[in-house]
Amino acid sequence: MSILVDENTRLLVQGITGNEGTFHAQRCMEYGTNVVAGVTPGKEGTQHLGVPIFNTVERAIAETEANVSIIFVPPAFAADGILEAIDAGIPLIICITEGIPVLDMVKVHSYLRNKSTRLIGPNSPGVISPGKCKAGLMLGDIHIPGNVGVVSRSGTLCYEVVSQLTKLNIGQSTCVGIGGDALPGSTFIDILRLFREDKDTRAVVLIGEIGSTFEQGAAEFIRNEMAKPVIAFIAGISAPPGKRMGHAGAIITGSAGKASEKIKALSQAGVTIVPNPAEIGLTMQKNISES
Amino acid sequence: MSILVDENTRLLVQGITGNEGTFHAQRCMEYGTNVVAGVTPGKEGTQHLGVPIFNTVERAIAETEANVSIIFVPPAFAADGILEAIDAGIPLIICITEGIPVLDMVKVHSYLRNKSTRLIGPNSPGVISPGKCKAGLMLGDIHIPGNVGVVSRSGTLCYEVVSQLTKLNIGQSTCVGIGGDALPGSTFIDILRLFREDKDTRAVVLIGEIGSTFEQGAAEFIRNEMAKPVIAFIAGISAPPGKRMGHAGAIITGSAGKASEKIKALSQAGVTIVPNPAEIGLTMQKNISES
Amino acid sequence: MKIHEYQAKLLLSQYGIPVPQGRVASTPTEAKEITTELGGKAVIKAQIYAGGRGKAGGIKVASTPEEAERAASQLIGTRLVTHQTSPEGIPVTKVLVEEACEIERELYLSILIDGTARLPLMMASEAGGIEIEEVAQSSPGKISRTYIELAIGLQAYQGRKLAYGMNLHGKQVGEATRLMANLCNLFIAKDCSLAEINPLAITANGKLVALDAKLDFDNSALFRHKDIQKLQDEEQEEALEVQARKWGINNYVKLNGNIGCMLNGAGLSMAANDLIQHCGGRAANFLDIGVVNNTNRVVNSFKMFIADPRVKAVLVNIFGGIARADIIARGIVEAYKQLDIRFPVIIRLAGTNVEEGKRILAESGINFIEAKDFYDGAYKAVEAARDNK
Amino acid sequence: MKIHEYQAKLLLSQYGIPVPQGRVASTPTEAKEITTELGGKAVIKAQIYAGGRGKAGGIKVASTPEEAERAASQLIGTRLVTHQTSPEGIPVTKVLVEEACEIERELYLSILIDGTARLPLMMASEAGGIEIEEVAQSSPGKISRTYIELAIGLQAYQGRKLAYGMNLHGKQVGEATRLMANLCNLFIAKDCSLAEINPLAITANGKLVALDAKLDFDNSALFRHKDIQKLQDEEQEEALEVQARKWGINNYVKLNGNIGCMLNGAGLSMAANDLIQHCGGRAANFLDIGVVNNTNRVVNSFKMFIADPRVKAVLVNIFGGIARADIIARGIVEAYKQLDIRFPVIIRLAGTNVEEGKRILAESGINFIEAKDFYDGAYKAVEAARDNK
Repeated sequence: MSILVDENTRLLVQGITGNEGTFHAQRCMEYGTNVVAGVTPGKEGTQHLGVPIFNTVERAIAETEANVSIIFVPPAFAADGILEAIDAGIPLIICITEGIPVLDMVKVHSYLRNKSTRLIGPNSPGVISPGKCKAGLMLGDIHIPGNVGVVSRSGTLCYEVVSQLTKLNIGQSTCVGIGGDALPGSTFIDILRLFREDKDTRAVVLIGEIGSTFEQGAAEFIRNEMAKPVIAFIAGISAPPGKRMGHAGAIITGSAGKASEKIKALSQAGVTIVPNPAEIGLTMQKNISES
Repeated sequence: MSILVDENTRLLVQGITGNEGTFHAQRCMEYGTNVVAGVTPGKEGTQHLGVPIFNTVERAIAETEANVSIIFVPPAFAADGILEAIDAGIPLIICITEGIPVLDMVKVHSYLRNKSTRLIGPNSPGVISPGKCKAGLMLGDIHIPGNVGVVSRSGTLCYEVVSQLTKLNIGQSTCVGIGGDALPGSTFIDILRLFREDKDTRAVVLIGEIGSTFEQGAAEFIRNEMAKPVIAFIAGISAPPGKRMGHAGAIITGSAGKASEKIKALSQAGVTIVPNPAEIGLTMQKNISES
Repeated sequence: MKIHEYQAKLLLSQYGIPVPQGRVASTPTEAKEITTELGGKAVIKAQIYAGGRGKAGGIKVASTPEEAERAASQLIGTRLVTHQTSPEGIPVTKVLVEEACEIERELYLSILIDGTARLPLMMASEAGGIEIEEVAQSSPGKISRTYIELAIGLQAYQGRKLAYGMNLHGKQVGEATRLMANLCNLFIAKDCSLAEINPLAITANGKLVALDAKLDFDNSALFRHKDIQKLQDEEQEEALEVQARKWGINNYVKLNGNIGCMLNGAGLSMAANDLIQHCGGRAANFLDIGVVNNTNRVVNSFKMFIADPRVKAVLVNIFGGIARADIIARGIVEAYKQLDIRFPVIIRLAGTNVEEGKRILAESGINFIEAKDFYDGAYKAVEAARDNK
Repeated sequence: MKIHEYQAKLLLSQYGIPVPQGRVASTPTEAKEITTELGGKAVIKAQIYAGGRGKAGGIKVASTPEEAERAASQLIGTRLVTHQTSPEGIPVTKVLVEEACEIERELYLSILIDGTARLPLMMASEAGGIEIEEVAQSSPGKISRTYIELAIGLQAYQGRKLAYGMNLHGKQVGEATRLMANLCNLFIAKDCSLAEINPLAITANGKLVALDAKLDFDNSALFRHKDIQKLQDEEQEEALEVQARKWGINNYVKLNGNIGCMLNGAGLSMAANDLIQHCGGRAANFLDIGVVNNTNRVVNSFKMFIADPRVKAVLVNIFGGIARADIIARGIVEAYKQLDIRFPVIIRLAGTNVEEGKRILAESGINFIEAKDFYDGAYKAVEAARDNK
């Protein structure tokens, strides 16, 4: 097993004909992902990268039975793309687009509330279940199949952690980038819940950062509902208060957003904290060999 | 038993200090209804009809444990009043106000979708469980306790039917006016479902009218999920097509809105149709004595 | 509330929706002038509150300003009878003089409130220019639908879906999507109950234009739209219904019979009319007196009956709830005092304060027929009307 | 994005929210003239992108136009240091000259996006005039909150709830409710990330007025607000950060150390800074290079390091995903060609197209220090910076 994506994933790419969409859809296909369709309004009837293009998500699903959509639509139009995918009833949306206006995401969340669709991102690097399916930007060959789940707000830091794990021959069940935005579709809790239910996941690496209170939510969940071991790194311990560090999720808001507060909450929930980001792999190795 | 309101009802009156609110709150109290609070912004701290007045529904519930709110707020402000009551978490709202703008009600329904509150009305004559609680405009003394449930889109026609029943000594479990508006909070199905579960209700009178497809919905429900006998009268068989007859719910829209179509659907679902509105009581008497 | 086509088009235009060039004219001379401004050719469209004008001769094409003048003079001042009007038709006092567009295709677009979903519903079809009910029956697959969720508004993807449904391509898709968003804004900003563009035309140069338009408004929301209220043209309505409104009786509908009815509640009023028909008579009107706080509206109802020469008898059937039987009774007594009532009046009172009401009537000494119940009232009214012929 | 108080007040005023009379002045003479217009008395407020002006002497009261002129001349042209600024302070180039209101009470009102509820949150308090964080800590009961649901907007009942929470009475409740609705409209129409009125004053004659106001905007939404974009005052920002933006580097933050950093992704960048600190050094900046499609932004990043005299060594740590290691490598080579690079450069590349990237660097002949992994890069950078002092 694994979570979210696997060998049964039939991937739809919204914005497939754009530069990024093309580049990454191709990399996903090379990895073995079953890309079944693309959506670009006005290009229905054409083919791109060997897959059929449709005007609407509704049509793409009807024709190809796509069950996951990955979104590369530019920020000004991305919320519309997410809403279209929700409305078409797709079970999983992975939104890569960075820089979607916050109020657009408020709309998306208001609409998503009664729906069964799961949204990962926006500003997500994607999801990979090594050896089965890659639906994201990550380099496939730094991953190997295994039993450690990885969930991260940051994309590049997630790659760093995975490469540490892989070098130590610790494989991954699934690696999920929930995205660095202020209003992510899925939070740590949502993904931890899936890892808890996944037989192939024996331990989890959680990579948090300053800003928001998502890590505190995760701590609460881990304390009460998660028996599997979790190790965590929180980026931003050296960040000065009140400085914007790259994206909205990293504004320090109140003391709860500080790295130290997050570390405290996770640590109290029984999570192993890794102080040095270069030693996340080693810590997991130690953790696994002890258990 | 009975449905919606009974001896445990603690009634809050929104708009209690207005003319209609005052008049009908007093009649409800005279009937024995436990009116516990009123809401009129700006009058907190005062008393009216012997009950405490609050600025907000939230405060009124916190202080008096009101569990039903009846709304007499003028149409321009009524949707705000309903939303306030929903937000305050009250389980049942009965909205008497007539003439609320349709788009205001679209807002109310959008907000109500995820909430557990039940809304009766707007433009409802109210609800009465004879001998237990009256929360509405109906004349208490035309009702007697018993085992027939009455559900009606029209208020005055409901009174007429009840007075026919009472003259024949057929008592009522609960009489519910769902209101004549285009977008009612509860439809026939919602109330029929409650009557189905109510031990004290043995038979139901359904009073429909032209416009909308609520009667067809009721027919579907009765055929599939309702074992108790239902008799029905549909007002408007003599109405010329395309004429507005009093309120929005009575515009004939397409053939489904015609009285003949509604009668056909109900009749096919096993409902006894009363062609003459003066013989609804007699029909129920015959129905009861036969069963 | 209805408004004229030319008023609807002005509103559409204010909301960024393209309409043909043109203006309204009240005289043939004006029509001629406008046609000259438009370059000498025009379409002259009778402005009435009813559809079916084309087949009824209400739309004329003029290829010179003089033809336009003649066409306008043939329309203005007449009454137009269409399949949607009464046999007497509706007076034409204004014509819309518009450029004659070259049309490639005719589409359909509308918004109304869907009672089941409790949301505004936008419908579009490639089969425009005809009545949408016909399309719905003959080829329902040609109508695309999308709900407008208030939390997100009409999204671009919904517009695209409908645009593709209308078989649009290329730049027209974006153009249609913006037009739909604008119509949606208008619908919500002005509390419409119906916004319909039929046909939405594609012109020979590929542009979208609202060739005809219908806007109806939610009467309950008019209080917050003074600008829309002002557009009401009472000449287009039944004179008796206009008069009723002036006298504070908002729920009055003229029917074809001879029994004047004063009732309360839409349901009871309809049922009473049904019962009258059941007893072999016909109601002259539907009149829901609504909530009465004083006797005025009762007196005015009797003025309505006197104003309607068809009325041979009057049935008063009031089941008091919000309406109180005592106020109704007082109103009837007042009406007898003020007015010359020559028709038989059958009265059935029940409900709130009925005892007081009956006492007032009994003590007043007025000449009326008491009915003991709902059926008795209808029966006696039918009898009285028959006898009074 | 931040804007000045005077700009925020103009926007508030456009949205129907009362603000004190007054205007902005760029010279003492202007300040004098405005004070005369205002009747001879005024408050002179330094316009800077930071709070805490009052305690820092940035707000002065003038009881004659001459006093106003003097106050303005004491502020304009200086740098103001408050507890929210760097020790160097921020330049004052403009002052807001406003009528001096007589104040009865100071309230608080704001809207921001709540990340947990994923909705705009409106907060109000009777304890205005001080920082809301203090109120939140000392007396949380004094802050009333309400969420703004997009489907229904801010409803009147929510406004009343907050107004009662601010201990308002009578007509002030309706006034406050309208003001809140207006602030909500502004927040949504302009894609604010924060709209704060603190204090919201009740004047001696019982009126509500926005005495101070702060509006921040969602950078991601600026593309649809050209009017807001124009308001940006770059003089108020860190010169290096303004320069970075001009060179296409949007995620640059000046820090206090001496190691220039070129990284990708916010998380990895923060972690790299953490690791540098862990190794005993300090980063000179946070720099997330983002998605690079060509070498320009890499070259510009090196220009930034050269422009910052504190930089003693540079760490490049790129883990390619969207960013490609080959383009980064090409950019570095290009930078060496174009610029005079005198500091040691430590490079660690991984991820997408890393082999190609390493080959390009190796074949270029440039003088750099290769790091074999994340830790090695940070360690060597700290070492190099120490050695280069």
